[in-house]
Amino acid sequence: MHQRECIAMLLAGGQGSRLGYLTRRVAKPALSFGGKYRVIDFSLSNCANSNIDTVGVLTQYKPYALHSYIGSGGAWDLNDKFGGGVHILPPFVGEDGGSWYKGTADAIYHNIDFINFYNPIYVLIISGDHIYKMNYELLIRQHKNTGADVTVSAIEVAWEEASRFGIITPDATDRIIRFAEKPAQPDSNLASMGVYVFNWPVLKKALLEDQENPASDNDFGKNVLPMLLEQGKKLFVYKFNEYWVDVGTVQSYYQANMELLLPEPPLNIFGPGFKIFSNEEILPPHYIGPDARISNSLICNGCTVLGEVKNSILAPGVYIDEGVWVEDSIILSNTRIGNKSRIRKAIIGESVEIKANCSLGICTGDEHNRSLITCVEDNLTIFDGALIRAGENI
Amino acid sequence: MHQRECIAMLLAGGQGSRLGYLTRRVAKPALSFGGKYRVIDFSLSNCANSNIDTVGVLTQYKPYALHSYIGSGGAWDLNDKFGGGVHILPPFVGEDGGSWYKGTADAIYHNIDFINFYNPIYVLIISGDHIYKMNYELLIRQHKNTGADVTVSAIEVAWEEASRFGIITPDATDRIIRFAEKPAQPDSNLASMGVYVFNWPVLKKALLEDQENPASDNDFGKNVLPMLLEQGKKLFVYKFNEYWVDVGTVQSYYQANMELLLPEPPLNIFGPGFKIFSNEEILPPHYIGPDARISNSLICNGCTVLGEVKNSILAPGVYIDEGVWVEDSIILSNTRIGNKSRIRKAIIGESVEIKANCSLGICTGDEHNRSLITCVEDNLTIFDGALIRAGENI
Amino acid sequence: MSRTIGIISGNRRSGYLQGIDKQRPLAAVPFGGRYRLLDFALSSMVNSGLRTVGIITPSNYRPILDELGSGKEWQLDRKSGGLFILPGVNWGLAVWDKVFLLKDIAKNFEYLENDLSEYVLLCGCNQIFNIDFNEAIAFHEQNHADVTLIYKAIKKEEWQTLKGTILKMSPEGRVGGSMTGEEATGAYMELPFFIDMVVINRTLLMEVIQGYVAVEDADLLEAIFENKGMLSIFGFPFRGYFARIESINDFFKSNMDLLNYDVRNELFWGVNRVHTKSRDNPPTHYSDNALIRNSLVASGCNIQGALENCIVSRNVQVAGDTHIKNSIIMRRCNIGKNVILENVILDNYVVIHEGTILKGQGNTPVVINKRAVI
Amino acid sequence: MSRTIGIISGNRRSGYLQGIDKQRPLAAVPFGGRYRLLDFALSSMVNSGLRTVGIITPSNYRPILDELGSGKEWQLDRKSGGLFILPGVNWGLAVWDKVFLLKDIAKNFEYLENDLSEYVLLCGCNQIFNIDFNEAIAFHEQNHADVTLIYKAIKKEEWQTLKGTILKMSPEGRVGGSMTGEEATGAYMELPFFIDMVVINRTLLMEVIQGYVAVEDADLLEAIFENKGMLSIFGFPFRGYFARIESINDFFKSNMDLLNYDVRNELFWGVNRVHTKSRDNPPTHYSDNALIRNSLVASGCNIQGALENCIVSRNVQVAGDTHIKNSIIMRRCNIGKNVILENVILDNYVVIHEGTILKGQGNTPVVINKRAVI
Repeated sequence: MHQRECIAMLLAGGQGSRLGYLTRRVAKPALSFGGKYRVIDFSLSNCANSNIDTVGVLTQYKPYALHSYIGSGGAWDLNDKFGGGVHILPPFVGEDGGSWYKGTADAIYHNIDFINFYNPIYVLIISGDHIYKMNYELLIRQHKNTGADVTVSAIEVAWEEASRFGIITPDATDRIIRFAEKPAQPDSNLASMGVYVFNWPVLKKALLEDQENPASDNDFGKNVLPMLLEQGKKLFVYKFNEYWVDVGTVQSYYQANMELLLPEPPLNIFGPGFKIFSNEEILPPHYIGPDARISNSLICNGCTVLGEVKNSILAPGVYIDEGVWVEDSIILSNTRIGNKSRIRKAIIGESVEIKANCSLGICTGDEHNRSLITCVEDNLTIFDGALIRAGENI
Repeated sequence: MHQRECIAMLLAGGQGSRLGYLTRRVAKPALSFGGKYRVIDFSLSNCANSNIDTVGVLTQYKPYALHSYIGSGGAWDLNDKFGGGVHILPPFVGEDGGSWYKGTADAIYHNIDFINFYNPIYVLIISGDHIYKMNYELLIRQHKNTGADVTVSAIEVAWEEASRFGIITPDATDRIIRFAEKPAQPDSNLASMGVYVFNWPVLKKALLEDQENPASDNDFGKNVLPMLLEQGKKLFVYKFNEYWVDVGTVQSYYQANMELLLPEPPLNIFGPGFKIFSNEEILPPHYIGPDARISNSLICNGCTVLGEVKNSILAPGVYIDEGVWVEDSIILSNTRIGNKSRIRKAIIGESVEIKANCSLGICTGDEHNRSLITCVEDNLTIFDGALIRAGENI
Repeated sequence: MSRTIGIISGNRRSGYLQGIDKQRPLAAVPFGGRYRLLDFALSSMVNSGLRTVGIITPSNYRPILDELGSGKEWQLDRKSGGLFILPGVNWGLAVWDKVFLLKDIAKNFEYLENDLSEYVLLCGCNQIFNIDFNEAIAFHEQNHADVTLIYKAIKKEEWQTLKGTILKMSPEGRVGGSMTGEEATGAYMELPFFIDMVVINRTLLMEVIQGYVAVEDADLLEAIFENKGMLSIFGFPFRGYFARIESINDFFKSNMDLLNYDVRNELFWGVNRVHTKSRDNPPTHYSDNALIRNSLVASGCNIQGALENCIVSRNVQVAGDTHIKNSIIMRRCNIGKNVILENVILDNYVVIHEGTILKGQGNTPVVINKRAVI
Repeated sequence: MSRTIGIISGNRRSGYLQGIDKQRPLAAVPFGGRYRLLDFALSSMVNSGLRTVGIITPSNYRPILDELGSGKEWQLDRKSGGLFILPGVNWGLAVWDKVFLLKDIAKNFEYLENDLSEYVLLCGCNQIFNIDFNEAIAFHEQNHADVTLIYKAIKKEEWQTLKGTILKMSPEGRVGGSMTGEEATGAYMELPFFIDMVVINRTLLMEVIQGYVAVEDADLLEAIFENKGMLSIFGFPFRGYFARIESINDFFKSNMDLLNYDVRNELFWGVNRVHTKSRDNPPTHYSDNALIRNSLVASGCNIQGALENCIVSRNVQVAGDTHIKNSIIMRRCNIGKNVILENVILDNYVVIHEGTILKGQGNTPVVINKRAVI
């Protein structure tokens, strides 16, 4: 009755602990990006734009903000009334008690019943942590054409970075011959994007076998894919050539945002077609005051700018008071920057209140810290005249 | 910003273990009732009909069916776009790891952040396990008028049953002077319905104190209410005089369903006003065949009746083949009863396939078992000619 | 995203349904106990993956909007695409018989401009069926057709009752125009009967509209046939259940067809079933003395009497000692004791008092209009 | 459930907005960069807890439906109550000035019959405000009024510009009829200006409609005043920001009012803000040489030039070395390099080529119609 050709399982449980203060209050997929988006908008919009109408979202860490943000999926045209749509899948208690998700494979294992309900031919496994626009239909088409058991989507990374990724070594036909998780001596620079298509029977069998192995971390990259390779299964690589980034660290998060300000941004959020949807709050147009000065910046609805903003991104509802100077910074939603405060190279969390005459990330006498990023956690209040040095995290 | 006068917290984690096979696959709130409803429809519809637009639903046991059933709450007009609506609150992992909900109070304790977000004046705590139509506005009005810290809704039960309930002893002004959980010698027959209104600051303080007590089971009836009484807080009783039933056992579940077939059912699901909403699947009208015979029965959409149905309830999509005889039974959705099978006093689960010539609950030679209820679990197939004796559970 | 957008031609009046179509547009006529005629075209479109559907509405469009609501039941409350209400033009009496009036589409030209899909699927609003349009669209693509007309092969003798267009077809499936049933004498056992469903390239449809903007009552099919020399036109067969509602007899007969298991099964079960608006009704209650034979009954009814070969909509009350046979009873009718009804159609909210007897003939059912009290 | 249902009177044409109201109903005229006039009345109703709202629409209703969509943004995609589209009657030229035509409501009489609420709140569609109607409804109840008319106290000299009805009021707040500004000479510093908002008992409204069914162009307010002897009529003051859009000057001026912080704050912030349809647009990008002063800019724009005192809708492109001052630029306009615009209103999709200069006067802005290319 409910059969689907392909359903997606979106791993959105990531704590994103390397993002430090930015993810103390929310899971990484719920983090703001590019002013008006949240990280998970990209994978959900990819599903909608790829005609995948059934998505299981696996959550675990601080899921409330994520659950309310996703709602029934209508913001991404994924509120399917005929049985599909977005389904949020937190850990749960069964007859034998409850258990939290360990690795990525364990999370899927605990939701085998959910997948069985739709009994799909293919299962697409994706992560809610990455920024990219991808038509999964092309990936699935290659998977069918090659007759693969599993297809792993991969992207070329710089050789010097390769040892940070799951590295894929394919043969001339793109069949994978080796999969090495964070190899010290990579023999390829094709990095797994954490995007997999499995034939569902292959996946189910692999998950059951993996659970029986007490030594396993129950992780796709570390355990399941190497096991399948060893069993001689047909694993193919799908080469993706467009923009893809894992905003896993403060540095990469900052950089990916700032790239949107380049004259030709590598990620196109402005053009028509393959739109990224989001669940936005309705706010009025932004207001730019009589003495404001804005250059090379992205400004969202509901902002008020009375001061100066340069090379920066203002998320919805930000208030920049008179005499304020903001440069090279990302200010998240509903934050207020008070009179004459100065901010340089900072990421200011949501609903932060920075009072007057504060100074954040300004280098005076500590020029060697110029390249460091200053972070302020959500919901903080910073009082009049505070001085936060470059690279500080509060 | 998001302040609400009152939000509801709906406890829907109940495993309903005394319902045996009926709740092996789903949590008790997701159990079918009265043919087309599910148990949780009543509390959700009560909220909608009482103008409570923000409901946190606490789930834990086998929540998938419940989560998909509730969706975004639109079926109960509770899909609030302005920040309210239904929010599903499963257990989650915080920075210090995850923990499952212990008692009822513990479940609310873990979601203090959720309640803080709305910062309500009152918190209404209800259960998803009960069948009743109640306007919570009247309860809240009394709570305001008496200036209570907590108001507990209660109903008179038969004296001989009183020791199964949390028993409330009020003074002449309806202020509660004693609360006894399942007392052996009840001095009142006013039983708590598990419906409470708290002033939010009182509730928050009580939850924090209760967590600090290692001896506590973190349960409202057993621990929190007695503690507040001891502290001299103002607890009042609200006397509810209409239909209320906890379908906690197979017997009470069966009886509450069957009462809908009385000439004057104690619970009115037929009249206009105070409608019970449900998230129904769209099915065609039911079809009654040329040789069918139906008497005193409730039949839902999508059923096909070719045989005889007497004093019974057929949920949506049930198929009763020719020559079948069903009496005093409840047949849940999408179940098929094959040619010439005979069924008496049984509860047949969802999507069960009973083949031809089966006999369930028929007494032949074991008349002393006539009063026993026969239960068949969801999704089973019962093969040709099977004989299931009265009172058996499979 | 589907490469096809839909248009349902709902700006039609027939006046042939003895008052049932007087108070509401033809598309909103109730059918089968809980559906409306519109539900059939719309459900097949949505089930075939279309996510942008426009409905051309007449000026008395409120019953259509009531049925559609937010488009939620049809998956069409969307950010991209979704359900579009396209106001039709106000027509006089002259053009009641045309299905796809170009002026109706021309008035909503922006709808065609704003969506960049390749194909437009047009469909009438007074037909009962459940089709997978994907097959017709795939056929259209494979043949590199400009226009694909969907037909049902009917027996020659059926043509007398099913008024409409017979296609002239070559053995390879090309359509060379239309003919009347008389013209098709002898040659074939079966005739390709056009069932008001057209797949056409979007840009071609835009050209046709612009080309015929000056012709007052131009119809799409006529325009296509006028230019058949320049167009590649194919016919695609539909083999499922099909009924068209043009008369009260059609209406009566196709309602009764639902008492057939195969017809019900084809229309209302399976993944690609016909959808309709959700109603919050309790189950129907049958009392001890109810006697029901071969009938379809919706939810929320209270039945104490006897029904035989009936289609009963929701919230109908039938008192004891009442016998109803071969009848269609619409929503919220209230039928008293000791009533006898045979071959009767009661529109919504009709009240029949105790002791009334109404008997029509099989070919001429008695029609009682909305809210009548008898 | 709220005990009040709403009716927004949207069957209005004005013809005074120099073409902006030609292509769309008055209710659908764009305002403030991302809103439409309709959003204001509808948001206040919904924010005041009304969950059943009917909108009387003119025959060119498509832009209204496009804006409303499923009613989702306004909490009105509901099972009980919700959003109702009520087709208005087709009027000639004669009655453009009446706000609450009884025939419009009479045509949708079922809407009043089907809901069992106590009160009906009627509201015009061309006004900018943010009101808590609960206060007026509570006032109506406390006074056991039959009708409550909402007014704003205006200075005597304002009456010249704000055409409309001045109420005759007793010191206790009872309304005894209407008067012109001239009639109100001397006596008061402030005049109670009726702002097209009426609370009326539902059954009374039904009686009025039935009583005036024969009068061709009867207006609700006139009917109430004709029967003032029998009715208890009260006036309730609204003290917030208020503007009525009757002319292109009103339109220009009230758009510019949004550059005032207090006005924006009252309309668009807080829990009870004005809602509108959600759009999926990226943020607006300002390039290095953009120079913006005192302007309101919606999302998805790309601004390289200079703006001063402007209201800019979404997806507008402004090239470098271009100066725009005191202007309203609607959706998807594309303005080339070296352009100078002053006191200009550009409707949607206008293209302005490089080097163009357009300068209007403060009181007579230059209006460029939709899709013009200059």
